[in-house]
Amino acid sequence: MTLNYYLVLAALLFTIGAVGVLVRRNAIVVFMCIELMLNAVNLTLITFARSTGTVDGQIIALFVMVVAAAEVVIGLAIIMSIYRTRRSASVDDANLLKY
Amino acid sequence: MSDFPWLVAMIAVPAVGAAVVAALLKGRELLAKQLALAVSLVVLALAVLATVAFDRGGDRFQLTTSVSWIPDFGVDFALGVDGIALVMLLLIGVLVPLVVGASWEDPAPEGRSMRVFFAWLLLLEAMMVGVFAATDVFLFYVFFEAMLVPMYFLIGSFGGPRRQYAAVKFFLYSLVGGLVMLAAVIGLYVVSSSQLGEGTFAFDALRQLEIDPGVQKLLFLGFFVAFAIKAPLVPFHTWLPDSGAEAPIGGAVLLVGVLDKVGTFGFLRYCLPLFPDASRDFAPWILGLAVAGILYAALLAMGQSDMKRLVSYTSISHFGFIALGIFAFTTEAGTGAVLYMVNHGLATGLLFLVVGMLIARGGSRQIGDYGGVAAQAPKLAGAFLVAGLASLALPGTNSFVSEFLVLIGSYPSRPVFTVVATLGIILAALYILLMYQRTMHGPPRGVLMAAPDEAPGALGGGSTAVLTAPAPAPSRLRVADLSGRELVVVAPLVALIIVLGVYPQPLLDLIEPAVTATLSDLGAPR
Amino acid sequence: MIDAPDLSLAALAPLLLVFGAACVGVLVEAFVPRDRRHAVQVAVALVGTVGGFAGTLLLAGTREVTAGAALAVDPAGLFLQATVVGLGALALLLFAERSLDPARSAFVASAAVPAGSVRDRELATSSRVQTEVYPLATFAIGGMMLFVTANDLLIMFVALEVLSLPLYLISGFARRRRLLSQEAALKYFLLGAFASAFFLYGLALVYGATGSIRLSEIRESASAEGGGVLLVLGLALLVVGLLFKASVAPFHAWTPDVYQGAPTPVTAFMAACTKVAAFGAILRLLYVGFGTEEWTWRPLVYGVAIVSMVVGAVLGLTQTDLKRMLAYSSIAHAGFLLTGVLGLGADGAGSGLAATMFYLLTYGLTTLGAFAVLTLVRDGDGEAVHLSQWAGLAARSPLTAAVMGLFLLALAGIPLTAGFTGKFAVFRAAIEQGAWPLVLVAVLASAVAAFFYLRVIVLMYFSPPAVDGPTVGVPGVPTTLVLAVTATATLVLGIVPGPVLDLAERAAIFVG
Amino acid sequence: METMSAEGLLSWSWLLVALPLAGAAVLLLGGRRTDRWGHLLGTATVAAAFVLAVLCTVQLAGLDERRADVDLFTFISSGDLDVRAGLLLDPLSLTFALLITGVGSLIHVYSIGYMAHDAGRRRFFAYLNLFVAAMLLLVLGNSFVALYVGWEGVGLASYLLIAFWYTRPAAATAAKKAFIMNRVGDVGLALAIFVMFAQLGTTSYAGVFAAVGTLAGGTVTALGLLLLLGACGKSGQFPLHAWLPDAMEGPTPVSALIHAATMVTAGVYLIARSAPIYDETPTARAVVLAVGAVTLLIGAIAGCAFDDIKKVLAYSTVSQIGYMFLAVGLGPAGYVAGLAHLLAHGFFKAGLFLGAGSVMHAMDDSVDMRRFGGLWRRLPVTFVTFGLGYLALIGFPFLSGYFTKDAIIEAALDRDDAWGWVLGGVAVLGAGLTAFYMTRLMLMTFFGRPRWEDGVHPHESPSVMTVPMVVLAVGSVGAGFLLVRAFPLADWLEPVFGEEHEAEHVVAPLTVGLVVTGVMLLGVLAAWLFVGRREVPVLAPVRVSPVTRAARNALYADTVNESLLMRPGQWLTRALVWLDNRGVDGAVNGLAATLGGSSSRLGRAQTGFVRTYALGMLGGAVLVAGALLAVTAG
Repeated sequence: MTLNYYLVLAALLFTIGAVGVLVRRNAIVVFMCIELMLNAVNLTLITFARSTGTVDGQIIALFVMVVAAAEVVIGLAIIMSIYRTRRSASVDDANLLKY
Repeated sequence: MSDFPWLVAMIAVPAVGAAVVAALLKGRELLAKQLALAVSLVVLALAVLATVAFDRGGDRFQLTTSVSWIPDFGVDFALGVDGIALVMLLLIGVLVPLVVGASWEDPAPEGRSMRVFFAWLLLLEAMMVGVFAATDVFLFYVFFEAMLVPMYFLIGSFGGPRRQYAAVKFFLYSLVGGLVMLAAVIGLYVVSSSQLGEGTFAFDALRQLEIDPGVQKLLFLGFFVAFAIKAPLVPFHTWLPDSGAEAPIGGAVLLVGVLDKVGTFGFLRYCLPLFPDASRDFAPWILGLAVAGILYAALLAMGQSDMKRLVSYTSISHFGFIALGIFAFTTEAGTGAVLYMVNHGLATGLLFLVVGMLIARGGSRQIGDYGGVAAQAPKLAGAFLVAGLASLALPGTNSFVSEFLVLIGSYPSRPVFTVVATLGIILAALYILLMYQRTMHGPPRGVLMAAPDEAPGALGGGSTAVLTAPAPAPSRLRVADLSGRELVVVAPLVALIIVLGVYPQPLLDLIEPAVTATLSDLGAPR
Repeated sequence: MIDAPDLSLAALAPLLLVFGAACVGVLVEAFVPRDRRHAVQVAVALVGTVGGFAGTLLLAGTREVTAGAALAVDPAGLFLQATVVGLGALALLLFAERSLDPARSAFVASAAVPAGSVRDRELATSSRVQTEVYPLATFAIGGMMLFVTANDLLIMFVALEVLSLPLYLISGFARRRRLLSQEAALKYFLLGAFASAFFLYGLALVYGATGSIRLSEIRESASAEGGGVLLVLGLALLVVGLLFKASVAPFHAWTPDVYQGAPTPVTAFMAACTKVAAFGAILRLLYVGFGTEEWTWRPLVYGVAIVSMVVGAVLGLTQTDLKRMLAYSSIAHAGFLLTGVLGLGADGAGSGLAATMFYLLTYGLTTLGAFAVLTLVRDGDGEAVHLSQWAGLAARSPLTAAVMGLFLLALAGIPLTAGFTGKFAVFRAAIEQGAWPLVLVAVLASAVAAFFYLRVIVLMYFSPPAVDGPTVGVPGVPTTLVLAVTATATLVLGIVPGPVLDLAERAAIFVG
Repeated sequence: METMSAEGLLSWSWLLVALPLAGAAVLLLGGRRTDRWGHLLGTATVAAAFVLAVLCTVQLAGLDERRADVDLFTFISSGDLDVRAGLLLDPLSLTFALLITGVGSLIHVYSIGYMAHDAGRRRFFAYLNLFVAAMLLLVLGNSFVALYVGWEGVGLASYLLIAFWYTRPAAATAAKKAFIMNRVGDVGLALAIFVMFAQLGTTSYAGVFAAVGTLAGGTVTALGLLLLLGACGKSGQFPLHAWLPDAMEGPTPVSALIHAATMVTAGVYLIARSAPIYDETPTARAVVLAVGAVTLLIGAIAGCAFDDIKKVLAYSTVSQIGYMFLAVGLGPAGYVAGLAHLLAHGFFKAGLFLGAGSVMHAMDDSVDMRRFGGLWRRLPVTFVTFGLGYLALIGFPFLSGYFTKDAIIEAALDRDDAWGWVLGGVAVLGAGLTAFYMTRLMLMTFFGRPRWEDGVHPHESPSVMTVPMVVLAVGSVGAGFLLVRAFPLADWLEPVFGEEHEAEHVVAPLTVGLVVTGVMLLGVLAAWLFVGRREVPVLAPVRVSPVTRAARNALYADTVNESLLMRPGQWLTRALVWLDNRGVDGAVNGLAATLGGSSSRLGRAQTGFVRTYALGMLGGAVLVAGALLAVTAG
């Protein structure tokens, strides 16, 4: 069943994204990794839509894109404000709050 | 007469009184005291009248009130007393006014006000009445836990140097026990709902349940832990010496005199009738704890240098006797145990009060700081002696009757435990007389010696506040003997101790039917 | 030719009201002059939320699935909506408090201005207040209301984002200690997005396994061909996404940091409303979507409940910052709530749903009140949240201490407070399903937790007042109102919980 | 034995207890305002009680049953236990009542003078009254519980009176010691009562004695031994005798009344009263005999070595009570002899103590006989009365001690077995020792060259003190003859102990009399040789034979108590305190500490790094998924 390749690919992408979140310091990149995870999900959805023969999956994918876009707006805003204060977008610099 | 809601009144009056006293303006200390005294006396009157209204031959529970409270949980606001609860209510009624009187001249710790003290005291009284009068297990639990709050504040706000530690320790110990009991209470409820269709907390209904032995054991342990911590039995006892030592005298009296009795009361009211099989299975172990506790705590009492700690340990020893009487499963022992609860409240109450008066004069809790007090304060010494003798259960004092009943009642069914327990009466004589000799006898010593410039009678004053010891210094000081107020506080207890020592029968007649009923719930082995 | 799905506007009224108010708020930002904006915004937001609250009450009892079966307006949903929007309204009042902070607002005048810059310093002293928080918060409330009624996973996801995104933003709006605030926002955002990715992946897998995202259909196909690996994985990831929002350990890491960094009113809002919304969604997902898979998720919930209670209680012990302490307490309470969630019996019997909903209500009220008290006690820069600063507060301001004491006792679950009734309800629900070991852990955990609540009381009452201690501000009308409501409710729900319990009992119905 | 309730005067006999009790109450509660007449009231109540006792005796003698029960009220009634407060009037109890009130009145009178200059005189009389009341309750009570109440009551009174001069640490300690050792005995008594209730369901004399025959042998023996334990504690018998000599710290009238005449004989009363029990158990009886014999010797030996006049008399008391135990241990043959000796002893020992008190009075409260000497010229009355008491005690022919002691020795020999000879021998030896130490005392006190400390000017005591001494002296001369020959006590006590069987004597009474007298004279002679001939050193010689040293240490009774009980007890207490603080409480605090520690350790996980948190979430997610899969698979 060839569709499984897509699923596996999506799973790989998702994993790559997740790992990226863990290993990258730059907030922007971390955020991009999250986007990657979302898109991996989109791929999965499309694949399933195809396999189940329903359109729901594709519609969901559209929704996800919109939401992702909204997320980008918020995220960039937050990251920007922090960057302008600290002159650094490294997530590791932001650890005043702990324990 | 008997359809008047005595118990509701006995809860409402002090509760309202507490609110009023708390609401008083700053600086109205005197009014606060007078109000507190008045309210507590009203409660005493109510208790006495309730006793009159109580029909000895009548049903198990009388003066009952029942209002649906939380229908979704099947909880009723159900009050009612049997002889056992009634005598405890009488004890509360007697002790609280005396405590108010004893704390009359206490100086408030800086930043606090005695107004608050009396407010908490009255609230505590309301809770204590409730816990003994509740015939609905949920309601009982609510009072059982809520009771902690006022006592917590009494210890924490008005206690001795280590009051914070003591207060938190007291609260957490009781809370742990209480929460475990909560689990058991819910379990009981679930069992009842599975057996009776819909769950209930009504004691009379729960008594009818036929609980599978395995479940019984679990539920029993749930209740037992709470009560064993409250009572307290060794090894759940270490909170009491701290609380007893740090609490203000008034608080200590009620803590040891009444609050802890909830534990033994709980054994008798809940553990035995609700879980008869488990009670029988665990009885030997509990008796072991009780008897070990009698000797262990007595020996520890001898090792104390702090009078209030010493008295606390003696109480632990006495609670061992009570537990022995309860789990001996005989009418005599059970009756004796209940009477013991009352007597211990009076005797140890007096002991705490007198010790407090002594501390107020000497400003130290250390036995070693005193000596030869009797020469200067004979009345104080006399009261001290009476309290001590009652505490070592000398015939002619009330404690003898109860201790004798407990032992003679336990012997037929549990000879070995009883024989060991009886050795406790030697140790009792030891720890009491040691303390009495060191403080009252011998040449004047310790804080009785003070710098010449201090005016004679500088150790006078009737407050029972807990201070830290001043440094001993050369010449003699005069210790003021009991003031008129203090005599008024002490006299009733002394009188009761003697009277109940000679003619205890009226109380026994009140108690015995309830005990018999309880033991019949225990029934024959199923 | 596609025919429009049926929309029962009546059933949607509360949602529409709240979202409408949010949109109006946006317009207000654009058109109303700055000096009058604050008043108008507050008015609009309150009208929307209070209206929404009234709406949910009017709708009480309706059970319909509307908007193309995307929304389930059922008693449980309405109860949760009412809780969310009611608590939300109270939180908004906290936002609107102007008399406590010398700068007349807890929110930064302009979030875009870099912290510590010249402009920032002059803004800090200016009387300019920013008003975007109100529409943002209103959107979040709307999202939460949508969340608890979502009858299909897509709506649930959208709602999740709608409620989260505004929260990410307003967490960064603190006027004081801006660095902390921004850090909180960043962490919350990144982790939140991370979590929603999991949720989404779970959605996809479930969709793949069942060919549908509608809870009812998922339930049918799940019971039909049992739980395939895909379905189970999907369920797991969905749950993870939700547990994150509910700040259940081990997905709790963000909670203390964000609670501490965010402006206190926002923290209060999150602590109360987000918790309700998240658990509403969890309940709906597990009871409706996987009610038949109950054997699958029960052990999971069992486990995370224990972890959450223990982590919350133990970690709370050594906190010195009150907001952080309350954060850990919220983690512990999430655990207690999960014991309630376990109260689902076979064929939907059991009092778990009612108990959990009641607990949510009591917890929301209490914690909201507690945070409200935090806003009163202030020192040079903002709230005095360090434990040591609270020493001897009772002497300085008896009433404040008394109210705080009440909330703490309620959180500790002492009888005659709402907290106890709630605990009793959830424990009972759990024991009915034979989960008494879990309850045993729960009671021990709550005993441990009681210690750090008590410690605050000890400090307030039994310790000598701290020199140069904090000042206790005189609250304005809004905060006073909040405190009055929450305190009263905490007592009433403790002493005569009957009616409300009854309500929750009758509202414990999911449709769809 | 069925009981017939008392009527007439007897029904008022409860006043016997009530009067002194009321006196005590008035004096204790009245406070200073009763100081002026307090001692008079105290004396009056006891005197009244004595009169009443006499009248009661007369009336009782009139009854053919010679036994009456006075039922008062229900004391403790619960379940099967029903203890009624009541009095039992029979020859035995009334005999004691007469002794207590009679000697008691005399000593009260004496005390008026003796305590004249003591600030606490009122308190003293209050305590004395309290004692008399308790003692009367002890002997008159009609059940073992009533006896127990009185039993501990006298214990309390004795505690208060020994510690009367409580500012002296020695007095306070002695009082505590007395009370504690008594309590040890009380445990035995209490246990005995428990056994009675468990086995017979009653604690009244009537009930117990009626049913005791039905008990198993072992049980009865246990009963007997437990009662004996109680008796030993109260009567200062081996091994619980160490407290009695220390009790001499109390004022001398106390020593006379409580620690010589009455309280310490309560043990004898108990055993005599419990005759029906001991009749069933030869074993227990043998133990009683052994205790009596051992104590008799211990007391006599220790008595030889002390220089403290009161201590010597105290050990003499111990020894004499040993005689009484020996007697009652012999059973029916010995009861009457024992009681006769008890009564006679009551007279002469009280007299001796009062005499000693008078001497101390003259010597500024010194008790060191090495500082006395040659007092007979200065204190004629005291000398004469004391001398008569002395003769009576050592059993000088035809004085009371002679009759009563011989009776005991005869009874012992009449057993006509090895035991009999051993016991008889011990008793005779004891007689010799008694003669020795008492003569030594006489010589050191009244004869020889004065060895007074400077500034001491001996003077005879006031008549209020001497009169009672005279009366008692008369008693000690005549009592023996009266009790044994003139109005045989045996007949009077017959309702209690049954017919006195006229045992055929193994050894002719005359022979016994001669032997005993001979041994007695030997003792006197020895004393004169050792003490009388040469000068008594003012300081006790240090280099002495081990025997003397042992005797001076009262055969190391205290040493044994200390090293076997006190020290280990203190050590145990310290250990337990440590255990409680470190162990039990430590465990709790340790748990708290552990939680706190793990809290801050776990807290480290909250690093503040987003990426760590994300890792945590991912891990959690993996766990959750894995768990779910596992559950589904399994």
